Amino acid sequence: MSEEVKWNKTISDVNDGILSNLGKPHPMFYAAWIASIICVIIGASTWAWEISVGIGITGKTSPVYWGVLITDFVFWVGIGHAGTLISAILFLFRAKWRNTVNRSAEAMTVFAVITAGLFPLIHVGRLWLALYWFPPLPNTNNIWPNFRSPLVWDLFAISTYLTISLLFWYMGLVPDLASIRDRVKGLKRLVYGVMCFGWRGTAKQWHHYEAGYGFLAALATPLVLSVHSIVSWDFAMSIQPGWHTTIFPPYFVAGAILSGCAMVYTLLIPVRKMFRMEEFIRPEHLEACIKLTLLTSTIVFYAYAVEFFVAWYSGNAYEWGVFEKRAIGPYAFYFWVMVFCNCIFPMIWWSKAMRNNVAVSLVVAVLINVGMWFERYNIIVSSLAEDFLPGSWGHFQPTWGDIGLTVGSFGWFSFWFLIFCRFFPIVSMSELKLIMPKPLSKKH
Amino acid sequence: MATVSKSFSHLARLIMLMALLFQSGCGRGQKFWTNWWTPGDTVDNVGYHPDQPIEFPHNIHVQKLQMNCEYCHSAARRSSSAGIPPLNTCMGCHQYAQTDKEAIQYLNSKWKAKEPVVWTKVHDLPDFVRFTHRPHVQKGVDCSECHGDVSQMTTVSQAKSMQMGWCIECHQANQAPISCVTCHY
Amino acid sequence: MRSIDSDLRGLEDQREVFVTNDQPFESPAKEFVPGPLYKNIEEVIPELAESQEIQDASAAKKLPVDRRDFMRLFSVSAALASTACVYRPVEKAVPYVEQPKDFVPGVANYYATTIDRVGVVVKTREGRPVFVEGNPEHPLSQGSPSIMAMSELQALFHPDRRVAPQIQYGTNRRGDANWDEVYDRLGVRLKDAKKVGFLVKGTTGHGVQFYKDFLKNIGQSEDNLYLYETNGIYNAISEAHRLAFGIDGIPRTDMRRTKLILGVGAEFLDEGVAPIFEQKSWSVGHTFRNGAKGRFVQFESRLTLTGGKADERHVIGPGDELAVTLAVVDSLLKRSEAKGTAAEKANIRAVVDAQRSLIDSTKQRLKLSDDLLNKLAGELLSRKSLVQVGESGAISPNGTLVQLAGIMANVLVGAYAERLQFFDQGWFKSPGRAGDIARFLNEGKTYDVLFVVNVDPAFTMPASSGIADILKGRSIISMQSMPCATDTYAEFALNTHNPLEAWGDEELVAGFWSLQQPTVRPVANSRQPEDILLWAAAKMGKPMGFEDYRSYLRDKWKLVYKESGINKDFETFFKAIQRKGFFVSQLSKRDMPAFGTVAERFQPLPLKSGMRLIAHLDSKLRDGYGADRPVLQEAGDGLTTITWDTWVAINPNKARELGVKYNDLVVVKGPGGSFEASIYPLPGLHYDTVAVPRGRGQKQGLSRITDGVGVDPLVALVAEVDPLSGDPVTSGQTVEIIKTGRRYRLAAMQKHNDIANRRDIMPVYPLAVAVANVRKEKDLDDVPDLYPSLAPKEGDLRSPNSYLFPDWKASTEYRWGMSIDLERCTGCGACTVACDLENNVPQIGREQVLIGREMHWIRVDRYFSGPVDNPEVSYQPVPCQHCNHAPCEAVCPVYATTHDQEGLNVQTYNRCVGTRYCANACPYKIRRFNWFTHKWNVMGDRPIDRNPRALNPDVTVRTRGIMEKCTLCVQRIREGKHNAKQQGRLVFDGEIRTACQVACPSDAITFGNLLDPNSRVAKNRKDYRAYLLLNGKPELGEYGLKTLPNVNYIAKVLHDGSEGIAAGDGHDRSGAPGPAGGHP
Amino acid sequence: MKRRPGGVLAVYRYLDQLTDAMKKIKGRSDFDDHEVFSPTSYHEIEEAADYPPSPVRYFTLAGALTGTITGFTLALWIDYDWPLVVGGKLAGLYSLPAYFIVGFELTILFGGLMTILGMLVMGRLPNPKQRILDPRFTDDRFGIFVPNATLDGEQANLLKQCGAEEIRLIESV
Repeated sequence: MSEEVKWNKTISDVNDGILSNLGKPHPMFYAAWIASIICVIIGASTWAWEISVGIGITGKTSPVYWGVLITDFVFWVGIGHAGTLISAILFLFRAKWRNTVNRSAEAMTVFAVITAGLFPLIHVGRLWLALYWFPPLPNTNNIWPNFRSPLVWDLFAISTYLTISLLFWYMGLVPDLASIRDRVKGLKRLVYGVMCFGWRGTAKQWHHYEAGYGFLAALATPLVLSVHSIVSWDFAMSIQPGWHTTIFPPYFVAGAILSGCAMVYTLLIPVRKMFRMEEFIRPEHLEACIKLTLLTSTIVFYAYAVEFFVAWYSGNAYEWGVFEKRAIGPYAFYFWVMVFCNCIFPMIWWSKAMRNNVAVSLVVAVLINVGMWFERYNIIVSSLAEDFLPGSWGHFQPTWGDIGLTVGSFGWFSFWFLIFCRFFPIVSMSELKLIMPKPLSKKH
Repeated sequence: MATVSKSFSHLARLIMLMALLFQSGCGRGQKFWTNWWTPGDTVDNVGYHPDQPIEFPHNIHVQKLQMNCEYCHSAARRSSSAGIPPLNTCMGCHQYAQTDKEAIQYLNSKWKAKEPVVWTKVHDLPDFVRFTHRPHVQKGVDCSECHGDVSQMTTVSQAKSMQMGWCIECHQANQAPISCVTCHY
Repeated sequence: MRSIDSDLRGLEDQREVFVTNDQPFESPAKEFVPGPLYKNIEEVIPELAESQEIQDASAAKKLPVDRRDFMRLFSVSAALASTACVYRPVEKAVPYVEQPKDFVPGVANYYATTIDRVGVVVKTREGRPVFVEGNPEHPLSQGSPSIMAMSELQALFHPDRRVAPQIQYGTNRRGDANWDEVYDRLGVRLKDAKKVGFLVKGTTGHGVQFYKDFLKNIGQSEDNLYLYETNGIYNAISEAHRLAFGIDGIPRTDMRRTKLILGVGAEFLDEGVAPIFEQKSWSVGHTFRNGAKGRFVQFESRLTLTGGKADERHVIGPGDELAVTLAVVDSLLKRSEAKGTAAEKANIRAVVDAQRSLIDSTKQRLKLSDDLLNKLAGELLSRKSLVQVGESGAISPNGTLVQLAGIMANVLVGAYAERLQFFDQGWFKSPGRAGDIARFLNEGKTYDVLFVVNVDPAFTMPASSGIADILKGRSIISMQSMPCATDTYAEFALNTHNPLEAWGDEELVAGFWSLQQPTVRPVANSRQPEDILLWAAAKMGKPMGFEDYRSYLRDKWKLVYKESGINKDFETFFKAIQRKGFFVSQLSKRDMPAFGTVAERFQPLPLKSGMRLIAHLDSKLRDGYGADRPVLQEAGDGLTTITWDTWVAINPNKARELGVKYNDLVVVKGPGGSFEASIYPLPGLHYDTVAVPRGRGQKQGLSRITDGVGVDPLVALVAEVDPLSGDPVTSGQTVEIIKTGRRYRLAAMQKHNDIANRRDIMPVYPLAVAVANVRKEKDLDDVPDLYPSLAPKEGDLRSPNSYLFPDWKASTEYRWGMSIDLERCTGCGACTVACDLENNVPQIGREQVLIGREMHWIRVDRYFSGPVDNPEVSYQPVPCQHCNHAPCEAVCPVYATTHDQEGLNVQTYNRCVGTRYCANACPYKIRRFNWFTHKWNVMGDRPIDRNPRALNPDVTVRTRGIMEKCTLCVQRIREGKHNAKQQGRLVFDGEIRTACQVACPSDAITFGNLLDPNSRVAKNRKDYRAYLLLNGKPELGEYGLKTLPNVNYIAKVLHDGSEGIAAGDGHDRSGAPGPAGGHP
Repeated sequence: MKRRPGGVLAVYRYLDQLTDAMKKIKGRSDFDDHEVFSPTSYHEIEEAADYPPSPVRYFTLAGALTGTITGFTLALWIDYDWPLVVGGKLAGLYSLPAYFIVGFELTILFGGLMTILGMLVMGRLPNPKQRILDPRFTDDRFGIFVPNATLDGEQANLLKQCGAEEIRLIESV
C-alpha cells in the first residue's frame, strides 16, 4: 500500500471510463446473468418444495439439527463482512486503495446479507411464523420474543447491519448517481435524479456528507466487529463442545473478513473484465486486497491452532472428543479441506509474483471461499454429530434439498450483484477521483 | 406548480390508502396495532352467534325457571369440558312440558329417532389450548366472567375475545399460574 | 392412574349399559354402529361425526393443527385484503342422546381386563381406549402392562383391519360378505363336514372348554382341538415336569428370595413364562437393594436382554444349553452338599452318566474348565439358588431335555426344597399343550373343515412343516382380528374382535382367574369368534344354549364362584370381578413327587455342526403377532436398536473372518431354503451363532405396515419338531452365510455402540463400595449458586441451596422429578412404546430412521463395553432431563420452551417456529423435531391412513416444523393435581405415574414430587449412587455442565469379586436378597 | 413560488485555482451565499472554505442515545411484562448482560439512521427546486456560483482572475 500507484488516467477520464462501460458489458456478463437466474430458479423451486413438504427434505437429523442451511447463513454473513470493513474501517484508517474496491465490496455486502437473511427463514421451514414471532411486535397473546436468545440478538444484529450497510452503500452512491444523472436524458435522468436526491456537489453538501460519512464509518466499525461476534454467539452461547469457546467472536470475525476479502477478489476479477475496469482497479489495489486476505488468513490459522490447543489443554474429554474427531474422524475430509484452503494455500501469497499473478490468485481466492464454507460446515456439523452421549450420536448427509438451496443462494446473490453492476457504477467515482492525481494547474 | 399539486394528490392518495388499511384493521373485534400483526387469532370472534338447530332460550331457562348452569352443563365441575346436555336431559322435562312448541317437537323427533342434536360450537378454542373448566369452576369463577350474561341470550353468542392475552390478563390479576404449560402441552 | 376404587366404582352398571347397547345377538346388525358420539371426540377429530367407517379414507384426514396453520395464513391475508370479519372454522358439538351412567365427558373411565396374559386397566375417554396400563392389584402384572398389551391400541384402530368378513365363493371369486351370509354358509359347511378341527391360540381360560363343548355339540371329537403357542418354553417346561415328576404345569419361581440365578439360555427378561411377573421378581431380588445384590450367571449362545443383565456371562454354542446344563448337574452331583434324595440323585446320575461323552466333548469344545463349574456348583449350593434354563427364545430339538436337565439342576441345588420353584401355591398353566402342534401337523390333512382362531400358522410355522398343504386342501375358517397369511387360504376369512373388544378369561396360575372384558364398542364390524360359532351352531340346528360368549363365560364362572364359596350372590360376585379384573379363589396345591426315572426318555438328538441358525422370537414383535403395529416396529430391538428390518446377528470377529461387514447383505442358506438379510455384527455371540429374529417378512398385501419389512428366517429350516413337546424347531440347523456383495442399510437407531471412554455418563460402583455407602446420602441439589446474593433468605421453604429459581415464584408444593435406576433397567424398551402411545408420538418408518429422525421421547441408549466376544451391556433410558438450568430454554428466541414453576421444562408447540436451536443446545439430544407432518396419517415412507381415533385426546398432535420432547407426562400431572386439589390435598406419592413408569416391568423408573422428602423419587435422588447425567460429581465439587436436571440416574453396581464381603451391614434385612455366607 | 435570484457561475478546471478563488472571496459581503461545486470532496476545498464543524454529529449523538435507551427499555419492559424463567435465569435486570446486545445494536441503528437524516437535512437534500447549474461539476470541473452578480461585475472579474475556465450568467435558479 505504500507503493505509489502509476496512474495513466486523470480524473477527467473517470466518469467517461466507468460510465460508458455500464451500458455495454462483456458477453460474459449475460452468460453469468443467465446462469445466476437458472440457479435462482433451482433454489426457489427447492424452497417451494420445502415449504410445501417440510424441512425434512434437507439432510438435517437428530443430532445434527443445523446443517447446510446455517452453514450457508454464516457463510453469507461472513461474506457480507468485507464490504463494510473495507468501506468503514479502512476509511477510518485512510487506506487509499479501498476507494477503488469499496463500492463493489459494499454492494457485495448488501446482497450477501440479504442472501444470508433468507436462510433463517428457509431454515425454520414455516417462515410465516418466524416472521411474526421473532420481532417484538404487539400481539393478542401478550407474549414477546426472548431477548436472552442469541437468535434474537442475531435478528437485531443482522437487520441493523443490513440497514447500516445499505445506508452506507447508498450514501456513497449518491454523488455517483448525480454523475449519471448529469450524463443521461429523459426518464433516466429523472430516475437517477430522484435516486441521488438532487445532489449538486456544493462544498457545503460535501462538508456535511464527509461528516456524516465519517460518523457512519465510526458507527459501522464496531458494528462490523459485533455482527459476526453475535453470529458466533449463536454457537458459543450453547454448551455444545466445539461451540462453547471464548475464542469464537474474534475467530469468526477474522474468518468473515478472510472470506469477505477473498470474495471481493473473486468478484472483482470477472467484473473488472466484464466492465473493462482494468484501468481503474489497478493491480496495486488488488494486491492490497490480497495482503489483507493474507493477514486474516494467518489470524484464522492461529485461531484454528488455538482452538485445538485449548481443547487439548482443557482436559475436557467431550471438548477434545469433538476436536479429535474433526481432525481424524468421519468429518476429517471437510476439516482438511478447510485447513488447506484457508491456511496453507494462501501462503503462496507471501511471494509478490504470486500476488500479482491474477490467475493463481483467483484460484486461491476461490479456494478460500470453499474453505470458509467448509469451516462453517465443520463447526456446525462435526460439533453436533458427536457430542456428549455416544448413544445420541448421528451423522449428517446433505441432500438435494440442501444442495439446491445452496446453489440457489449463490444464484440469488450473483443475480442481484450483476444487476447492480449493470446499472450502477461499480467503482466509486467520486472517491476514485480523490486518490488520483489532483487536477492542479501548477505541477509541484 | 404542477409537480407540487401532483405530489399533493399523491400524498392524499397515500393517506387514503393508509386510512383504508387502518379501517380494515379496526373492523369489529380488531384492534389495529395488536390484531394486525399477529397470526392466529386475528379476529377475536366477539359477537359470534351462529345459527343453531333450534333457538334454545337460555334466558327462559335461567331467568324464568331459575335453573343453575350446572344443571345441564353438569360436567363443568368435574371435567375439562362443561358438556352439552344429552338429549335425555332435555326430554326429562320436555316429554311433558311445552310439547306443542315447534322446537320441542323437533327435539321429540330426534329423541324418537335416537339421533343427537348437532349444535354449532360457539366458544371454540384452538386445539392446542388445554382449557379445563374444572379448576375454574371450583375456584368459583362465575360462568358469566367468560361466557357473558347468558341469562340474557337465547342461543349463545360469544362475549369475550378468548384470546391468549385475555386469558393471561385474568391469570396475572388473580395470581393464577402463567407458565406456558398451564394451557399448552 | 388414579385410584382404582374411585374409578371402578359402579363400573359394573356401566358394563351392563354397554352390553345391552351392544349389537343384539338375534339380529346381527346390518350396519356398523359408530362409537358414542360426543363432542369431545369430535373436537379432536372433526371428521368423526361424518365418517363412521374406520376405513373411510376419502374424508380429508387433515388434523386440526394443520388446518389452523392454514387458517392463520388465510386469515392474515384476508385481513390485509380488508375483507369482512373472518371467523374461525365452524365446529359442531354433538352430545349424546342418552348419556351412559357414570360417564362424564372429558373424564377417563378405567376398565380392568386381561390382555396378553397380563392384567391391565384400560383407560378410555369418551368410549375409546386411549392407554393400556397395568393393573396394580393384579399379582402377575403388578401395575405394568406388557408391550404387546399396550400396542393393542394400534391394532384396535388399525387401518388395515378388515371391516367385513370375506368369503371365498367357488374357486375364483372372493368377496366381502355380511355376517348373516357368513352364519348361513358356515352352518351349511359345518353340517356337511365329516371332521371339523380347531387350531386355536394358546389359552389357559375357559376358551379351551368352549371349543371342546362346541366340538362335542356338533358331534366331533374333543381331540380335534389343537392349542398353538409359539413360545416353545411353555410346552417344554410343562412336558419336562411331566417327565420328571409326572405333573404337568410350570412351577412358580420366586426370584425375590433367590440369591444366585444360574441361567443357561435363560430368557426370563425376554419372553419368559410370565415376562412381567418374572422381570418384577428379578428386579426386586437381583438388583442392588438394602446393601445386597443377587448374582446372576448366564450361559448363552446369543446375546439376549436377559444375558445382558447377567453379572457373569459365558458364551456357549447354539444347542449347547443341554450339555452345559448337564455339566453343571454333573459338577453338582460331585459335591456332597448337593440336595435331593439319594434316589433322585441316582436317577439324575443315570442321565448324566449316559450323556458323559456329550458333556465331556462340550466342555472341551467350549473350554469350560472344571474349576469354573466346580466353583459355580459350590456357589449354587452355598446359597439360595435357582437354575433357569431355556433356549434364548428359540426351540431346538432338545428343548424339553434342556428343561429336564434344568429340573435336575434345580433338584440338586434344592430350588424345589427351598420353594424357589414350587407347585404348592398354584402353578403357571401352559397356554399350549405339549404335542399339539406335532399332532396337528400329522393329522391336519384329515379334516374337512378347519377353524384357525387368532393364530397365523401359515406364517409362524416353518414352510417346511407342510403347513401350506394342510391349509390348502380344506375348508379353512380363519378367524383373525388382523389380516394374516392364513386368511389367504381361508374359505371364510372372518374379522374378529381385538382383545380390547372381546370377552374372555385366563387361568394364568392354577386357581387364579383373570377376566377379559370389552372396553370399547366394536369399531370394525367384527365379531367374537365364539359368538360366530354359537350362531353358526344355531343355524345348523344344534344350538348350544347360550346367547353369546359372555353368557357362556358367566356360566363357567358360576363354577368358579361355587368353588370359591363366596357368600354373596353370583351377580355381585361377577360385577366385583369385572371391576377388579381377576379372582383368586384357592390357589391349587400340589405335592412335589420325587424326581422320577427319565434316563430312557433322555435321548438328546445330536447337534449339527458349523454355523447354526437361531430364529428367535423378536423381543417386540414376538412371532409376528405385533408386526403390523408401527409402534413396535419402530421401537426397535433392545440390543441392536434396529427398526423395521430383519438382521442377521453374528459375532463381529466371525464376521471379519467371513469377510462381511455391518449392513452387508448376505444369503443365509439353510437346509430348507435361504433368505437374504443384512449383517449386524453383535458382540457376545458364539462364533457358530447366526441369530435372526422372527416376526418379519410377512406376506405382501396383508398390512401396509408389514409390507416389505424384513424376511422370515423360518424359510431356511427343514421340518423338525422337538419330539417331546411337539413344537416345531426354530434353531440349531446348520446354515451357510454367502456374501452377495450388496449392501442394505439396517435402520439402527443407535449409531455408536461404545461409551467412548466417557465413564461419567454411566458410572458404576463396585459392590463393596456400594455396600459400604449404602446408608450415605448425597444432595445432588447442593450446588453453589452463581449469584449467592440472590439465594433465598433464611426461613424460606426451599432448601438454602435451592438453585431452582431464586427470588421467583417457584412452587413450594411441587417439583417434579424422575429417577431412573440403571441397575434395574433391562433395555426392554417398554418405556419407549408406552411413551409413543401415550404422547401421540408419530412413527416415521425405515427411511427416516435411517437418517436418524426417530421421534421417541425416551430413547434407551445401549452401550457395549469390554471384550467383543463377551461384552458388558449397559442401558440408559434418556428422557428429557428437565434441567433447572436448561441450556435449551435460554436459546429459544420465541419462548417456546420455558421453565414451569414446578420444575418442568416445557415445550409450547403452538409457539414453536422450528429454529431447532434448543435441540442443538441440549447436551442430551433428547429433543425431537417434526421434520415432516408425520402426524398420525402419514408415516414416513408409508403413506398410511392411521386412525386418528387411536390418539390420546389429552396430548396435542404436532405438525411439521415443531420441536417436541418428553413432558414428564404433564397431562397426567395436570389430571393428578386437579384431582388432589378437588380433595383439598397435595398429590400423594405414586398417585401420578408417567407412561414410561407404568410400563417399566422392572420398576426402574420412579416419578414424583421432589419437594416431598418422603417421596420415593426424593429418596432415590439422595441415594449414594444417584447422579445427574453430565453433571459431574457435586460431592467432589465438580459440577460438569451444571444443567441441574430434575431427572437423576442411579448407577449400576458391579460384582467385583468381593461379593463375599458384600454381606455386610444391612444385609438380609426384611428378607432382602443378598449373597449369603462367605465366599467358598 | 418565489424564484431565487440568478447570478454568475465560474467554472474551474484546476483545484488550486478554485481554492485560490475561494480564499479570496471568503468573508466578502458581495459574495454572500456563494456556492462552490466540486466533483469530489477535496480537503483543500474544505480547508479553503473553513466551515464550522458540521452539526450532523448532533444528529448522530441524538440517534445513538435514543437507540441505547430504546434497546434497553424494550428488552427490560418486555421482560417485566411477562417474566419467564429460562435456563435458570431470571427475567429482568438479572439478565441484563444479554440486553447489551439489543442496546448496542439499536444504538448503531438509530445513530446511523439519524446520521443520514442529518446529512440530508444539513445538505438541504432532497430539494427538487434547485437546478443543476453545470453537469460537469459531477465529472471533473469545479465551480463557484455567486448569486446576484453580473458578468461584468467585480465578482466576475475576481473569479476570472483566479483562472476561471468559463464564466456564465445564470438567469434565475
